[in-house]
Amino acid sequence: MSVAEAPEERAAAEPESEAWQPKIVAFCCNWCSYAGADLAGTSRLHYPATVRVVRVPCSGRVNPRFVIRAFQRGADGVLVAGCHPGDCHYSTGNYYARRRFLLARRLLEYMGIDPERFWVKWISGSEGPKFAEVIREMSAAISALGPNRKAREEE
Amino acid sequence: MEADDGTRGAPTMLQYSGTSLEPLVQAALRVMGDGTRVFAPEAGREVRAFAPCEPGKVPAAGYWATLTNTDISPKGYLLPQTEDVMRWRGGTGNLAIEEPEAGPPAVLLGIRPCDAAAFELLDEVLIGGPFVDQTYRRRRERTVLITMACTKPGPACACDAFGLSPGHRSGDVVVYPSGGRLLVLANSPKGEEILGALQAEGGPGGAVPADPGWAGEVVAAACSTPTPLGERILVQGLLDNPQGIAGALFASKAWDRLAPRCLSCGACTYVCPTCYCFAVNDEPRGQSGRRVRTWDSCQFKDFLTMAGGHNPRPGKLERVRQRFLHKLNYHPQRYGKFLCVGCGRCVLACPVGLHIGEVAEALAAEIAPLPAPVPPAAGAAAGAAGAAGEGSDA
Amino acid sequence: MKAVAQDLTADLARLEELARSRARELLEAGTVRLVLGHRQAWTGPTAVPHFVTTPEAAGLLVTGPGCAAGIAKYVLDEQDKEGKVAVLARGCDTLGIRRMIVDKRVDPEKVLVIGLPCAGSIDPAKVANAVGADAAAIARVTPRDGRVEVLLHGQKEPVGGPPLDGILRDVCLACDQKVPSGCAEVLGADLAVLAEVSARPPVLDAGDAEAEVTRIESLSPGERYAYWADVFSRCLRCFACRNACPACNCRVCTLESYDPKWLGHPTDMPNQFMFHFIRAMDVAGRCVGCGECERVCPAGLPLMSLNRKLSRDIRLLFGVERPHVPGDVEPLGRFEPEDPEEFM
Amino acid sequence: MMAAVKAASEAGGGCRCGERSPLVPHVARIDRIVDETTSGSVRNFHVTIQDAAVHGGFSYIPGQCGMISVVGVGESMIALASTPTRPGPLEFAVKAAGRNTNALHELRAGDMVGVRGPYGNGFPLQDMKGKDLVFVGGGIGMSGLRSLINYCLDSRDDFGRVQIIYGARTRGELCFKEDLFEVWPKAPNAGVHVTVDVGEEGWDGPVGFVPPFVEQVNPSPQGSVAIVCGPPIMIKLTLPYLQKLGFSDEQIVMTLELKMQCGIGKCGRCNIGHKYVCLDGPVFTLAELKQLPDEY
Repeated sequence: MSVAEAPEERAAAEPESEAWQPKIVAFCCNWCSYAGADLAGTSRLHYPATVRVVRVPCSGRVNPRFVIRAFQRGADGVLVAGCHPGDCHYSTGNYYARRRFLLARRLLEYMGIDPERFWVKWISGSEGPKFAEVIREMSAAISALGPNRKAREEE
Repeated sequence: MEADDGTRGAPTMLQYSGTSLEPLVQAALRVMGDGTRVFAPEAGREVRAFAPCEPGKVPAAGYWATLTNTDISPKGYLLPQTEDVMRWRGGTGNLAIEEPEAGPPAVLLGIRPCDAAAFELLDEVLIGGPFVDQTYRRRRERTVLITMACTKPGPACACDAFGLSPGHRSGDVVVYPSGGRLLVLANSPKGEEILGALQAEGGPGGAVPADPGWAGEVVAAACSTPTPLGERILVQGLLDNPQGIAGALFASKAWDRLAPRCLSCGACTYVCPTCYCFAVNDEPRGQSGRRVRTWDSCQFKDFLTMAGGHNPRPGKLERVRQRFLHKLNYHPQRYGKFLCVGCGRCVLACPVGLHIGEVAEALAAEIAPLPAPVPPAAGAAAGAAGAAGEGSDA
Repeated sequence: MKAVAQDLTADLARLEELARSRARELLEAGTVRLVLGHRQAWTGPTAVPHFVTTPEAAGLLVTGPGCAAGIAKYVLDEQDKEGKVAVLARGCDTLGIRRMIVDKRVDPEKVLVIGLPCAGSIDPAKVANAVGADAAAIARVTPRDGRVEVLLHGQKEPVGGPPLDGILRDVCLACDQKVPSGCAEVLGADLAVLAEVSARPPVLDAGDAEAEVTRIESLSPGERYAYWADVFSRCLRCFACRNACPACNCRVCTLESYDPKWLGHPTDMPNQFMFHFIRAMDVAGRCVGCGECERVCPAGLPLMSLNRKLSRDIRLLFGVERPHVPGDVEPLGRFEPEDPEEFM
Repeated sequence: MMAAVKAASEAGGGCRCGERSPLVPHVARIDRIVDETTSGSVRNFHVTIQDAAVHGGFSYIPGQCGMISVVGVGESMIALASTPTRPGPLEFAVKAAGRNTNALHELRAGDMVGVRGPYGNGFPLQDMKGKDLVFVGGGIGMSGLRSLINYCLDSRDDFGRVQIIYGARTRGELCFKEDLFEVWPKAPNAGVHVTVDVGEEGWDGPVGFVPPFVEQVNPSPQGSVAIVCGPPIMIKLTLPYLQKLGFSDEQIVMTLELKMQCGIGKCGRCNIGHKYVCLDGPVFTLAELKQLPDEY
């Protein structure tokens, strides 16, 4: 699944009616959150099917522009999920990511894009329940915000 | 004014009292039909463009008397910065191609003679020749240019250096304000139709045929309005024998001096009413997508970079030379005219003051051995500037 | 104040002399191939970048409040040619050159930075407001008697203008680099008045300079979006902001990448947001605050507002006091384990 | 005015308000793909425009080009390798060099592409009538020449002797091998001279670059026209040899390539001085080219 095409393909198929469901793109670190998502699945934990996971080697790999691109192509919420500070597979990638996203989220907010649509969470490989919980929470929060209409391409 | 022979005689000239442009706009809307949108120069911004203008709230002619021309040219209303060439579905497996529909008709109200003349230059390129840019042509036919004679040239204006004038007759309808009256002149079949509709309205205070003597005076006065740089920018000599001087202009050493400060941005080309270069690119989304044409600029580094990496204009020198010679020599070779109307926008937009007047001055020096086209008055001014600017800086 | 200003005019004239003779000297001695400075524009009150390669051309160099254009970025291209490049650099130019050196894009061996104390450069729009004329109608601005004299095109006599501080560019009012640092040499250090003026603290402190940021932050999200949508709708995509910026010095710009294509060719709103988000974010923590992006923008976009927002947040979040002064490692190139975690 | 718009819109069908934009390609089907080189670097795409009337009306002369496009990727201006005297699919021999041409190489027979054209001036057939023709080709440059060679062979009485000088990097990189080794050598009053840059086992023909090879073949300039087509560096190096043999500037015809976007003289990209390669070219005589700035 590529960053560019995943959300948009589905957007075309789902008209925004009363059956509207938020679309959440989650960039998950291969070494932790991706495994956490896996664990949530194999543990049969229930969480909304609103999330599309994009596997990345590290939260430090996620350039803030990935977030805008997801919003452009129809995401209602974007999650970056990485290892807890101190636990990075590459030792420091998530620390850089933290600085970057602290700034990027404030810049998004400054530009008028709802910062509540953009989440960063630390989820380890063993935290399947936390992954499910974050997705549940985020789905609820994004559902309350409604569809993203800002910085989004016309269909 | 002689009786019109009905086909190609003198244009209809009307006058009406007051300076409201509302009746004229209403006449244009009646001719162009439902859904026609009106755009006019905006006020109250540091950098001004054209903006939507609501019929019923059309400014009076006096409004323009207070404004210089817009900083951003109205070019985009006929050659939009972004427009769909086509949309496709089905990918390479099951390809279907669709051409977009033409947009609604438009009125450009209060366009300056220079900008209307710029569209005439674009017409020659985009509609003329063996191929017709149908998208441009369609939009052109659905757009009315209501030109306002220019009463306030901006400080970088030099239309008269390029064979035009603030009163130049261009566009579909030309409006000349004079005292408390307006002279309204048809300048195209579309303009005739609009003035017909205006005249048909009749009523008290309505438009009546203009007194030819008065009209002649008004137009002459408008055409002789001076521009700040008209006398200082010396380009007319470049039109005499563009083919013959091409080599000398291309080889000029002046480019070495002029080009290095260029930032290779596209500001000059994007504010220019006559720059028409465009790019065509695909924007795929899965198996569907759209092919868009967008403005492009010869000043961009990769404008001409080919698939293998070869770039015939790799440096600023080549690119700056291309822009100015296109305007001052290549276009004249092809069309017998400059590709410049002297609106001065590039001068104001260039962040590093690369001035077409400065370039023209340097080029004039290249062809000095030929009969030098320097009028005495302008020559003195240029000489002074030359002493300060050029002499010691070879 | 009056005496000071008169002497400032004299000091500025003296500085111009010093710049010319130093440039002449360097070129005659063959120490450098090129001296970068300013010269009078063909028309208008501002000076334009001047590439001096002969001792004679050094005579055309000008300095002073008309010199608005940044000249640091030119070093990036010019260093590739044979010989050394000297730059008659104001504080902002100096920061820009240091930015490119820290980014390992400019070879410090190829550039000779000659510092010029600077009292600020004029904002033609402010001059225009002050004298009630079009910005482009201004032919010349001369400091005199604590104020400036403004000569309009087509007029013989200058009109009295506002105080110098009233017509300087915002970036100059907030400048804390009026005396350039880290240069090989600084010209005019003995010019007493200039030294005094350039040693003054910035007219605008950080809070003042960020007043517009504070205002935008106080808007509702909807208002903020509408504000930026209006701003970006006027963007021409000419890339002048990028080309003028000393921090935008990548060999290959992401904005021109085709695969992945981050910036689509259409100038629709999603792409305009992407463009300006990328531009601002990619210079976050590396912006030197020179204001070139905003100065060169033909559409008048308030791009420094985005840069100031980021530099303010870098200050508040990471405790970097002067993010615009290039250090060895930029704020986003390092971290503290104790960095805040406000929404994570 | 509105009447005019209405009439145009009816003529164009629906509310399209006039004729189709020349920038909109026609859907064409790839009938066949021929690997011209053993490395796969050049493939010849035989395509048929799906609208039969458009395909039938695609009338071109040798030396003209078409825009072929993989939707979603881009467009490329490619010389037609087919010959108008032989109706059937249009042939585009394409070397994978950029985004679009690489994408084109990924396609298979049956896939759809966009095609528009024909563009450019084509070869000056009138000026060539009755003359001996010396074709000098390098690599993929043979593509446009092949169109003209076949045209001449199909109108044999209109032209004098046909001499074909062609080279490529290796034997495998030679395009149109069947034409080169089977068909053209047997054609009346024709000669084929092939060289490769690098010799290899099994190749007993000449080895060496095209420019000096031209001198070896030693074609007579008397009543001749030389048509040079290949990579820019080959063209550049060939000219002195032709001049040495006595060919005048008017007798040397060549094709240029420059980046193009529209192909119809509008987008302002492919100019050399006041000439547009897409409209006034791609075929120029050396005499014409000498009138233009050296910027291509």
